[in-house]
Amino acid sequence: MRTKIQQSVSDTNVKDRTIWLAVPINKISNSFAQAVADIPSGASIMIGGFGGAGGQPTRLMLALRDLGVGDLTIIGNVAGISKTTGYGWPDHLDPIDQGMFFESGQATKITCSFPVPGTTNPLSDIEKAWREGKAEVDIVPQGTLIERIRAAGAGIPAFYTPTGVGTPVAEGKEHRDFDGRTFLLEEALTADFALIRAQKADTRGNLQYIGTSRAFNPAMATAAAITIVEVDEIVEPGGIDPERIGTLSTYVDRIVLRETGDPLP
Amino acid sequence: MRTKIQQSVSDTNVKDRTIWLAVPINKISNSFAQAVADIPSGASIMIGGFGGAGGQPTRLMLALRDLGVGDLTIIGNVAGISKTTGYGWPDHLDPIDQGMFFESGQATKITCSFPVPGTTNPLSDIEKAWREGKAEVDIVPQGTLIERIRAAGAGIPAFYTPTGVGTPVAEGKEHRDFDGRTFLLEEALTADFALIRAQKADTRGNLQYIGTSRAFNPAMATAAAITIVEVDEIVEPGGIDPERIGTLSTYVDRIVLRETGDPLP
Amino acid sequence: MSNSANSLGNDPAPRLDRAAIAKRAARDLIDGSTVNLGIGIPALCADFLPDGVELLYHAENGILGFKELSAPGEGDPNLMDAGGKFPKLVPGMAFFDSVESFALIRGGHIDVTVLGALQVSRNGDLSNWMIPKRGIGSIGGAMDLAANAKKVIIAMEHNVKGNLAKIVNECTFPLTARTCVNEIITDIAAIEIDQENDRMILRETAPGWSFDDVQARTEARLTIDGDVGQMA
Amino acid sequence: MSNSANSLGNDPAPRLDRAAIAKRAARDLIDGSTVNLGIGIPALCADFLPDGVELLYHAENGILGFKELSAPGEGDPNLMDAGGKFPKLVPGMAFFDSVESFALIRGGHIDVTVLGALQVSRNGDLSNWMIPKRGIGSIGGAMDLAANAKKVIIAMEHNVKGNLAKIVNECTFPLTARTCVNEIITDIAAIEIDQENDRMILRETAPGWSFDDVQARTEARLTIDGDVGQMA
Repeated sequence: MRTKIQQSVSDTNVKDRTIWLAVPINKISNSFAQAVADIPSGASIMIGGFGGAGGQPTRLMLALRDLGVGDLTIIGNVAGISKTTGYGWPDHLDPIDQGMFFESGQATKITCSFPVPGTTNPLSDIEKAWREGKAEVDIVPQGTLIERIRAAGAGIPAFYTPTGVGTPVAEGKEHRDFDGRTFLLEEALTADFALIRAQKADTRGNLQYIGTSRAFNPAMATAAAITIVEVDEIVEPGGIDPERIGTLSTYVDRIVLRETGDPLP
Repeated sequence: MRTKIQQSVSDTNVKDRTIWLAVPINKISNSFAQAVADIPSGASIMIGGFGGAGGQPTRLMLALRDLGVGDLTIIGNVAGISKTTGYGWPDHLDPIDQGMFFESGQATKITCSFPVPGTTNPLSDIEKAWREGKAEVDIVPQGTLIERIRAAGAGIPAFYTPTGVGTPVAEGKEHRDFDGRTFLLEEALTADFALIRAQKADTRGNLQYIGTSRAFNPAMATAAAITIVEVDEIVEPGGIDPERIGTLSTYVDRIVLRETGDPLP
Repeated sequence: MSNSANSLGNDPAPRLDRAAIAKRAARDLIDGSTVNLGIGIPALCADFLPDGVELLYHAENGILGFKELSAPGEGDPNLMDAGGKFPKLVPGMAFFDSVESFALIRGGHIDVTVLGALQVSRNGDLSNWMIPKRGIGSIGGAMDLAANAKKVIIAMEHNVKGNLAKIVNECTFPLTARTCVNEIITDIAAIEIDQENDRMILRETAPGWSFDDVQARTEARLTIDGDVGQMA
Repeated sequence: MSNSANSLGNDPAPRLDRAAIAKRAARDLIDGSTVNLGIGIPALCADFLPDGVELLYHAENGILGFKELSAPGEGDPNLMDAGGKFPKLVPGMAFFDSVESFALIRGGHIDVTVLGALQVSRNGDLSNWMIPKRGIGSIGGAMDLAANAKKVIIAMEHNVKGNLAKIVNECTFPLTARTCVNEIITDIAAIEIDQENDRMILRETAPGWSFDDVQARTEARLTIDGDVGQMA
């Protein structure tokens, strides 16, 4: 038994359950605004994708920006470099990236692997906020970052990795040798919410991804307390090939459908 | 740079390479016997699948038995219970399982999660060998076993797990608390060879699995020095949907095609 | 195994059969939960779900969302459950490998697991994988499930032959996990383990069984908190 | 950064351009290898593979087996490489998530990575992710690749402006990984790092460049072992 028990399970006695059963399990939110409405100030939020348009939960991000809550900790990967460099966006579109939460002043911290582009002209929103002392930037090697997120979802509190030994990221971390090689101890990384992006969901919450849009999405879905997914299509159970389900419904709490013909990728 | 460098890369200078290029990379073995011919006595061998017929590399196992090498360490999951119980086999077939290496006296050790059925009448081959002192049986919780194998492939020398704390499997292991819960340190588990089973391979070695036949196969493919796969079909690159590749070609060393209409599942 | 219930006379009333134990355990499975059923009595729960309850069944070998079995002789070896049986392909099913399957378990994403037991102690320790005199046993996924599922229900016969108690003060068999069991459904009682207050609460008895009848067949001390209902 | 090459005069001959550096680095990529190319000069290697050499390109974002890019304006955002460009869909390609992508890297399954550098030290330490005066930088997948690929090739310009050396005795910039670099291809030299014998061996120079010319633009001591060839 884990100490943490979902309210929906533990707080439902037999009598309540009879009532509750009359309501079908419905993970589908009516709008992006509704899906993020309960995210409080001070929350930690994983944002899926790799960096670039593909696999980024762009509409959920815009809804979170519009919600206006502050003191957010963002956990991403390549973060906030598209707006000034076009990274991972088709040429004809204006890129939208995680920098929006630093431009708006909502985020006070980011944990990611790639927070700044090669160039400083113009300055990205994250570097600007960092230079002004308005945001903490925690830079983690990409493989360590994704493995820490995976570990959180997989019940692994900590693991050893060879990456980063002898570098600034090793400072203050426990070192240990196995078979004559030195490794660092890295701990699991969780969050209050994960905003992720998939191609397709079934009504239960099974998800299908496409191409390189997987990236950080599947692992983040397992690691956060509440997982919210933005999809291009919702189908009945069976509408996704059982061999192609990339995230199991167990991990998904809310699903929001994008509008048909949304001009944003 | 890892200290271990593949001979094919490091020992090939420009001149040799020119010659080597004339020979196309060919991972396809002509027979099951050929594919296992260089497995020496004393080798450690991962055997994929879950237990039962589906996903088991049955033809490779039979070829290894016929090879006759001894002092083998087998790493499996549910192991050697089908012959006496029918576990995971269609009713009309005589089950074949990992017990064959203990019946033949080739194996002296097995690391697995489920080495004996509930009943001792008749005795399984593994229990018989164990009772006669001819085989060591190392019983590992299934989740720890698969995570140790995954860790070996993923460059993680060790990780902490909650499973097994306070039980016999915790004996002699390092304990550590994270956030008030106690965990065990478990180390990566590798092997000299992995014998695995997939539905389909392309000629490069990308693999597609079907249904519940995945099980231990994908992780074992990443964890052993040499990975040998038994498949029902071989196709050209592109013959597997890029969204359905379950094991990347990088991990696969040898491919053997089963005969059309093979009566064994 | 110390056992105060050894010298008892006849049972006061019939015990529930295996199907009835499973049916009572199934009452505690909440609609929409992700559930893993162990082999034996636990697996029978699937046949007795209350109307309107739909569960997402998980099996260790990498399948979520399976339902009924294929007809005899029609099973596909590549569509197996963890008990070695062959379910039918149904809409919404998902397949995955053992790494993902145990990430789900170990990560605490299984809402409920129903398992069998050899012994359960007063504080919820579970022994279910090895009989000491055999000297060898199979752990399979039991340790991962017992240690990490959000809720652990034990469905078992209350006693072994000769009225020996399986609900004991301390497990004498090798442990599967410590302080993991939340409730026990047997052929004579439904018992809740209140770990915070170190109590084992008798919630229900089989028809015709009293508190004393159950206590006499239980090594661990039972308590009452509110009404004791009748198992049904 | 201490630098003995600061006061040198003109170069004795033209330096190779970025494409020529990439072409020379590409000569060391073995047919059939799994290869990860960093952004900048390393990415150009793909354009200069020797005839008959086919590589399996890996990108951190979860793609193996990509080749040429889509035409401008025709790229699919869901088919990206790690540099943010959009390759074409080609047969044999595979997609996977970041967990698997970095399991492949960290597990030592990348045969060769070609990376850029800010500094490389005599013993193969690499600095390539942050210029100290900026105070912020991006690690991305560089630490995983440098620490874990079987072979690390650096493709870069030999000096920064003013003939400042990038091949140094000790890196003064924040490190990416220690003792990871196997060879360095620059616009004036091809250098092998022989870690076992603690030597930096000059293997080739650009046309018109002597050992002394290269050494004068290199802080770390170079040695010779056999002939010094000409880069081509």
